[in-house]
Amino acid sequence: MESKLKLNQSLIEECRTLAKKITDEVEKEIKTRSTVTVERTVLRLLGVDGVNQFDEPLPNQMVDEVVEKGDISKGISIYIASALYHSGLSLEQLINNYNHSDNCLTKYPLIKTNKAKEILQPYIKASFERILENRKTRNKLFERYGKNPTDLYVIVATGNIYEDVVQAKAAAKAGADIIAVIRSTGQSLLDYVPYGATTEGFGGTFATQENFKIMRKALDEVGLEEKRYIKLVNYASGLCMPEIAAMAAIERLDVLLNDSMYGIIFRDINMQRTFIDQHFSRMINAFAGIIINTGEDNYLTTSDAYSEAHTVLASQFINEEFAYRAHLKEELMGLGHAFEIDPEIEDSFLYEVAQAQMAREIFPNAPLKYMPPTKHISGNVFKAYEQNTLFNIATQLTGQSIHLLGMMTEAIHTPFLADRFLAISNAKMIQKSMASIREEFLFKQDGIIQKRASEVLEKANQLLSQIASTSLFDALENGIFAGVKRPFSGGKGLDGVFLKSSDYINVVSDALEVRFNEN
Amino acid sequence: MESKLKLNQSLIEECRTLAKKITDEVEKEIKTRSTVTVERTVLRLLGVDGVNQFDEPLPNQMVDEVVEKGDISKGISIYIASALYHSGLSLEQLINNYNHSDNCLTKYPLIKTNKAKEILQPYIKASFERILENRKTRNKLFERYGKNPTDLYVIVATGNIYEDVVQAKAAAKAGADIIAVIRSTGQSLLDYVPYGATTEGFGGTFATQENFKIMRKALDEVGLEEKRYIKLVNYASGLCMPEIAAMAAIERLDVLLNDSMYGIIFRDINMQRTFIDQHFSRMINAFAGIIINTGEDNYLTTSDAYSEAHTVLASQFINEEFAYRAHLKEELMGLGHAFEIDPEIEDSFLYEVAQAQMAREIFPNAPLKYMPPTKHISGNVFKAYEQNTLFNIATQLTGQSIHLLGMMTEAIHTPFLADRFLAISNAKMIQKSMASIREEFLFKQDGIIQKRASEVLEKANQLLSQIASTSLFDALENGIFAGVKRPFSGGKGLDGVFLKSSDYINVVSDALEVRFNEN
Amino acid sequence: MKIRPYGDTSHDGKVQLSFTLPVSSNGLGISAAKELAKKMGLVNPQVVHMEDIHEGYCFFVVYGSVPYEIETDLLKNEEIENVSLSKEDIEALIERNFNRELVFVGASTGSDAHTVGIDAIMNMKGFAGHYGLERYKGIRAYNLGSQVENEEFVRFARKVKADVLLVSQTVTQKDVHIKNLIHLVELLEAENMRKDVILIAGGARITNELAKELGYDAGFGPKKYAEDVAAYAVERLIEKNK
Amino acid sequence: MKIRPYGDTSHDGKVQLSFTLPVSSNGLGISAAKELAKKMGLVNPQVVHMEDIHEGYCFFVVYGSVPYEIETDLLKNEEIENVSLSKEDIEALIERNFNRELVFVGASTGSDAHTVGIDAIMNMKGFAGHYGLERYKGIRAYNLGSQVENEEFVRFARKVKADVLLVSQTVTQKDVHIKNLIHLVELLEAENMRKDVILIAGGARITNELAKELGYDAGFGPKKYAEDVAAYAVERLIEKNK
Ligand code: B12
Ligand code: B12
Ligand SMILES: Cc1ncc(COP(=O)(O)O)c(C=O)c1O
Ligand SMILES: Cc1ncc(COP(=O)(O)O)c(C=O)c1O
Repeated sequence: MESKLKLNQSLIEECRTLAKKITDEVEKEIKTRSTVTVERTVLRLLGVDGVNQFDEPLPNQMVDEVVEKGDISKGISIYIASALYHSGLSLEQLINNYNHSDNCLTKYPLIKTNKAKEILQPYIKASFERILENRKTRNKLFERYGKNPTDLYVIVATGNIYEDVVQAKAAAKAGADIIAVIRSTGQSLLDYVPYGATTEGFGGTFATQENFKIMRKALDEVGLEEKRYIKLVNYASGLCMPEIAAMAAIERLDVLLNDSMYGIIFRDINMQRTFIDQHFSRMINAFAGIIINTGEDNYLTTSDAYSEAHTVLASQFINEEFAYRAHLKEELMGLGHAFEIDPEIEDSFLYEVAQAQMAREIFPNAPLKYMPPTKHISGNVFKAYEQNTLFNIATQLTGQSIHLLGMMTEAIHTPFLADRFLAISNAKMIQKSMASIREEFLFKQDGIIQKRASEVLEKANQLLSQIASTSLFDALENGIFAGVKRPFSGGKGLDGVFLKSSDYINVVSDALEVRFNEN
Repeated sequence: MESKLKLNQSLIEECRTLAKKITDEVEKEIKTRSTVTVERTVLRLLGVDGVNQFDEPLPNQMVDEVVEKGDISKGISIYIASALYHSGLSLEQLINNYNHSDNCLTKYPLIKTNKAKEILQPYIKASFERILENRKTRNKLFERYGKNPTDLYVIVATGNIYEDVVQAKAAAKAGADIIAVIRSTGQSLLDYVPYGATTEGFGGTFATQENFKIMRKALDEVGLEEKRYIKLVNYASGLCMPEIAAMAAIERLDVLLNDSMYGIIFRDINMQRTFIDQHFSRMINAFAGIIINTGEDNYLTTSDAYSEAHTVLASQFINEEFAYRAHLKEELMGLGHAFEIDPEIEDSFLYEVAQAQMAREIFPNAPLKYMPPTKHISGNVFKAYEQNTLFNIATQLTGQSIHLLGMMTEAIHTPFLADRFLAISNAKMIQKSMASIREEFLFKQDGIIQKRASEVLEKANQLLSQIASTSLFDALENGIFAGVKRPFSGGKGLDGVFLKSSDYINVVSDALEVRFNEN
Repeated sequence: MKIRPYGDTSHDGKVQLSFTLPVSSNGLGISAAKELAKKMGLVNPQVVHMEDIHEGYCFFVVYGSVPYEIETDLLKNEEIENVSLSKEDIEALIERNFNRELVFVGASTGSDAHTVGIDAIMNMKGFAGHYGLERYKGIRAYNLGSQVENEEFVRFARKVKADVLLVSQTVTQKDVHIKNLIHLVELLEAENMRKDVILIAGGARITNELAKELGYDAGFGPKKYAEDVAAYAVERLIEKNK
Repeated sequence: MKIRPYGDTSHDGKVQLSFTLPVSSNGLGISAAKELAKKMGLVNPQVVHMEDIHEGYCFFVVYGSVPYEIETDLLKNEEIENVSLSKEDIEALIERNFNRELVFVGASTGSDAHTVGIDAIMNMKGFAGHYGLERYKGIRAYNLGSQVENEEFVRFARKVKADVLLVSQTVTQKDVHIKNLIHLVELLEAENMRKDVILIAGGARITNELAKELGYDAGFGPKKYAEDVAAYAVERLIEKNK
């Protein structure tokens, strides 16, 4: 498709170069560190799971043991391998007999790293195979049913996974292609992942592996009936980013919200912590074929969507580069943006179209995630339905990939069954009645749309230069994004960050790198 | 504005030539006839008004007297003039003393036509001056407040003129530019115009001169507050077309629904009757500066809006030519069309845009009346709100002049106060957020839109040729429009048509022709 | 089974409400809106939107839960359910049970000028893929069009010995359709014809319940097609024949 | 004065309703919807739309009239009406009545991460053209941001000797805000600080009525700005001073 905006291509390239420079700096900082959740993730991918009588997950217990009684700077891998080696137990036996106060991991002398890798190899292989099997299943289903140019995405958020299933199935039958199970409000700040099927949450349902499994099964069933592959989404951002990525890989989720910037800005998570976690989690996603979704859209719910549009683009360039470094392909980069300009602004729709088309042209192969109006939605449900119509039109006109449906009750409550149905009907009417609009409608040469897009690109370029001249840490400390300032050593989760010792190993990460280098 | 559709201009010219030929035929037929309502109109414009104790309007009583006891083929003018001459009464005295059984008009010998004209001259002059005064007032207000490129038009229809006033004012305050008072369902088939302020109607409020006055006053008041001129609309089509035009001219209405084709097809009014009535009524409108609205939109509520689109265009060409013949300027030709394609049709929105843009380009100076979706509106008020959003966008994108707002409760009831408010809000959001969309968006060369427009034009051309090869009467007998067949001598009101004798005079029509020739 | 509205979770009773009150959008306005919602049974009503739509008139949107339960076992189905007979089934039924054509007469009566509904039921080409009665073998269908006076309608029915009368009514404002529908029944009774015909009303706002109340045999609303009406009428005629 | 909803004519009582029932879109479904509408008091409810939105779940739109009247003279205004004081008025009021700065402490508490609301009230730049408290002369404003634990909030309030506490709550699902708001009151009481502060809650779903029920001095919902809160708080502080 030919460019409709005539964007300055060299400026785009320059932005990418700047983003490289910016992420280089970050990488330097994070390479030397690991976090407790990274280590727990290693355990999970070796097959460690379960909780004790206090509902503490086993991975937490084990890592905590090493933190307290061992030397976590060496990584969990060496501890678990040493324990297996010396105890002569299988991993399953170790898990079943695990007891924190017994020092099950820390009571043994540590073995050689090579030996450790060898011991853990079969476990890694088993879980990698499961993940690859999932990937194959997903691809097969895509082949069978085909892919949509635009996927309709809705959320369920009852707090009860079984109610969520009812609602998710209803949505899929009504035409939704992607179902996201929103997490309970508190979860991203928990430094562990809850366990088992859950039926109580606030504003969402806990992300647990069992819940993933239950919903995956339900969506596969409805997909079979509907002859469509229904994608499942959950949220990784937060203090357990890589663990959730691992669980998602195992349970064949298809999309994960996965963005440090969101965690830092909107959840006050420590930046060191979450940059490290993000990198590892994205590697897992890259391997599992899971699309990541980034949270740039959120900037516009806090700051003004017209004047701050360029911060979204700048952040997308940075997120793209972070993703590349974790071996994610463009096809898995669901960069976020949003339709959030105040509709009271004259020609706001044209500005929205400019911004959406700009994102589309700058990231042509990325499955862009386009968020609906939320901030300027009021309790007037009829008006909200109109605003969502405009959003759906902008989506159709600019060919967005992941189309998050706006709810007429956005300002009121998490969606009712009928709200979701009406949202899907709205979008489907637009998709149908405007099927060919993207090819049919052209934009005026040097008109409002073209000008707006260039302007945003230029401002993003300036912002990236500015960030590159200091650092992303600095930018975050100074509230460049969404006007929120976060100190380098503030926020939640810093105590879970540690410097890696020279003999640190992470068997999963190493195995992943091997796989990436194979291809 | 440059053409976006690249329509075949010579085909358009050919259509106009064909329409001339078609209307020539009709004119030949109607020139020789007059109708009872035409004669009653003459009386009204001389100043005859009022009712007897049975609520029969004076103009009806007088014309009936001549029909029964005189020779109506000479026209009412000569009778009223003779009566004035012989009785020595002033018109006012004659009216006050009028009594059907006294043969007040028919008991005198008829005077010479020249003498008659002389006697009636002052009365005509008085009412013409009043009409010109109205025209001046209207123009002055337009100059003061300015004109909109697109006027928002809503209806009130409570049945009670005083409730209508409340609702009309509310609508004007909310942003409506045009208020139409819908008539009670039965009225267009009444062969008289009801009298006085009325508070009981079904699906609408009776069109009476007093009701016109009450609403005009109310709208002038709210216009003053809002600093906008609020236009008032009523319905002339029906058995009393010219009488309502006369009343509207006197009470400064701004727009009249005025279309024989509507009456024939949808109200089963005899075609001879209504073509004659239409011609005279449009002359009055031309003189009063009243915009006419034609009813082509209705074809699409009955027939399929995609396959029958060309019947709308063909009828517009015919209506345009009828209008020219009555001295109406393009600026007063509010030709009707509608957004009625089934939204389930793929790309229906693009077809709608094609048709709307086509009308706009073919009739560039006409204040086109664009009707909202109605037929495919269901009781799903949310969906209806979305459909109306699409309609509002098509309006904005193609620059329609008179924008009839769709109601979310279209399939349920005549609009509630809040329905109208929400409809206006919907349209205003589109006008604002898409202010420049008409200039910004271009259509693909030889795309779906351009092709659809040419196709409709071609089919309209073919249809006009076909009609021209026989006659419009024939076309109506064969159900060419909206699939409804109407016989030449069937339908309502034929008994009110009569052949004019050689000494027939119509003092108003003659005076109007003089005025038209002056300019 | 006892049921309740389902918003976000089973049995939560959630409903949405909107209305206009002659008040202003202020604290008193909210109280008025809540008061009304409470009278309607809403527990903890939330006024989620209020907006002045004219001086002294305010539009409200309200959400809340109702405590009411509906006992589904006690519900009466007041509508005529689609009998699953196809055009062909119906034609066969007629052929088997009658040795003559059945006569259907339809019209949009009174001042009602809407024909699309009655045409949908009667015309050859039908509506939404359902052929109309005119195309049915074994049925003679007369569609008199719109604005047909009841007197005229009854006269015609007598003339053609109608078995079934189909009356369409679309305009319902101020209950004009009710007056008109009752008038027809009265006429038929006065003419001693009521018992000879199956009398059916239809239209967007017509329900079976309403039609029966007014003395009709049945009433059909939106999404009913020729086969629904024909199936019903033919079965009733067969019963009558016995 | 007695009022009723206004649809098409004064006092016609018309309301619009929508809800989902666990039924199918058929005659029984209509009956269920009507039954519910009748329980809510609708006279002659019209089911104008029904649509299956999932197996066994049907969405309904209903219109009808309610017979209820609201007596406006009996209504209590449970909201705090905008006192028409400007920023300057309020600053003058403070200057006249206090010879010190008044201390306001605000936060979005508990697990709530929404800051836009509390920022709208407190931040320099304010919201929708209304400057926030930080810009007020005579007011020292501390905005602690979001996800602030109640304990932390109370500790800070004690430290800076707060006169006014501003608590923002946006997430209300399963009444999480109520639990959180009550917890704060309990803490303040336990610390014997409740009487020393003007305690104010705010948020999109917060009403004055609710806040008072929970033991707050006042509650502010949508379309309330810094001057509304400041005017209220300062006047209460003046009263208290007397
Ligand atoms: C098309 C239309 C017109 C056309 C009619 C053209 C024609 N040839 O019929 C025109 C433009 C002429 C028109 C005029 C008016 N209309 Co009109 N019109 C409509 C519209 C848009 C669609 C109706 C329609 O055709 N539906 C499609 C058909 C297929 O559906 P249906 O009638 O429900 O029929 C189905 C069933 O009900 C059933 N059925 C129907 N009849 C029968 C009969 C039997 C025996 C059986 C078994 C079944 C059956 O089967 C059909 C198929 O499923 C509606 C709004 C809407 N979207 O519903 C307004 C509407 C019906 N009109 C309305 C009004 C008020 C008028 C006017 C009175 C306005 C005025 N004051 O000028 C005029 C005058 C008409 C008059 N005196 O009757 C109102 C009625 C309000 C009310 N409830 O009282 C409506 C609802 C619009 C509105 N919101 O104001 N109208
Ligand atoms: C922006 C936004 C976000 C942003 C917040 C960014 C930020 N920096 O604040 C982000 C994207 C981070 C976010 C996240 C979530 N959100 Co959110 N969000 C919104 C949104 C779109 C707008 C809220 C807003 O900013 N309004 C503008 C401000 C100015 O209005 P306001 O808060 O009402 O404030 C005014 C008054 O209420 C008053 N006021 C407010 N506070 C106070 C305090 C005092 C003392 C006073 C006097 C006055 C006052 O003054 C203000 C000016 O008039 C709403 C939907 C909507 N349109 O309302 C959802 C919404 C609030 N979010 C919701 C949810 C569920 C969430 C999540 C929990 C979702 C999830 N599971 O992941 C998360 C997590 C948040 C958490 N744990 O709290 C729900 C809440 C549902 C409910 N009623 O329980 C909503 C309604 C959306 C929905 N329909 O689901 N959200
Ligand atoms: C990138 C990203 N991650 C996570 C979330 C949700 O996170 P939480 O569960 O913390 O509310 C969002 C919400 O919009 C997001 O954009
Ligand atoms: C041209 C025209 N005249 C008149 C009317 C209304 O006429 P009536 O009052 O007969 O319903 C319409 C309705 O749409 C119309 O289009």
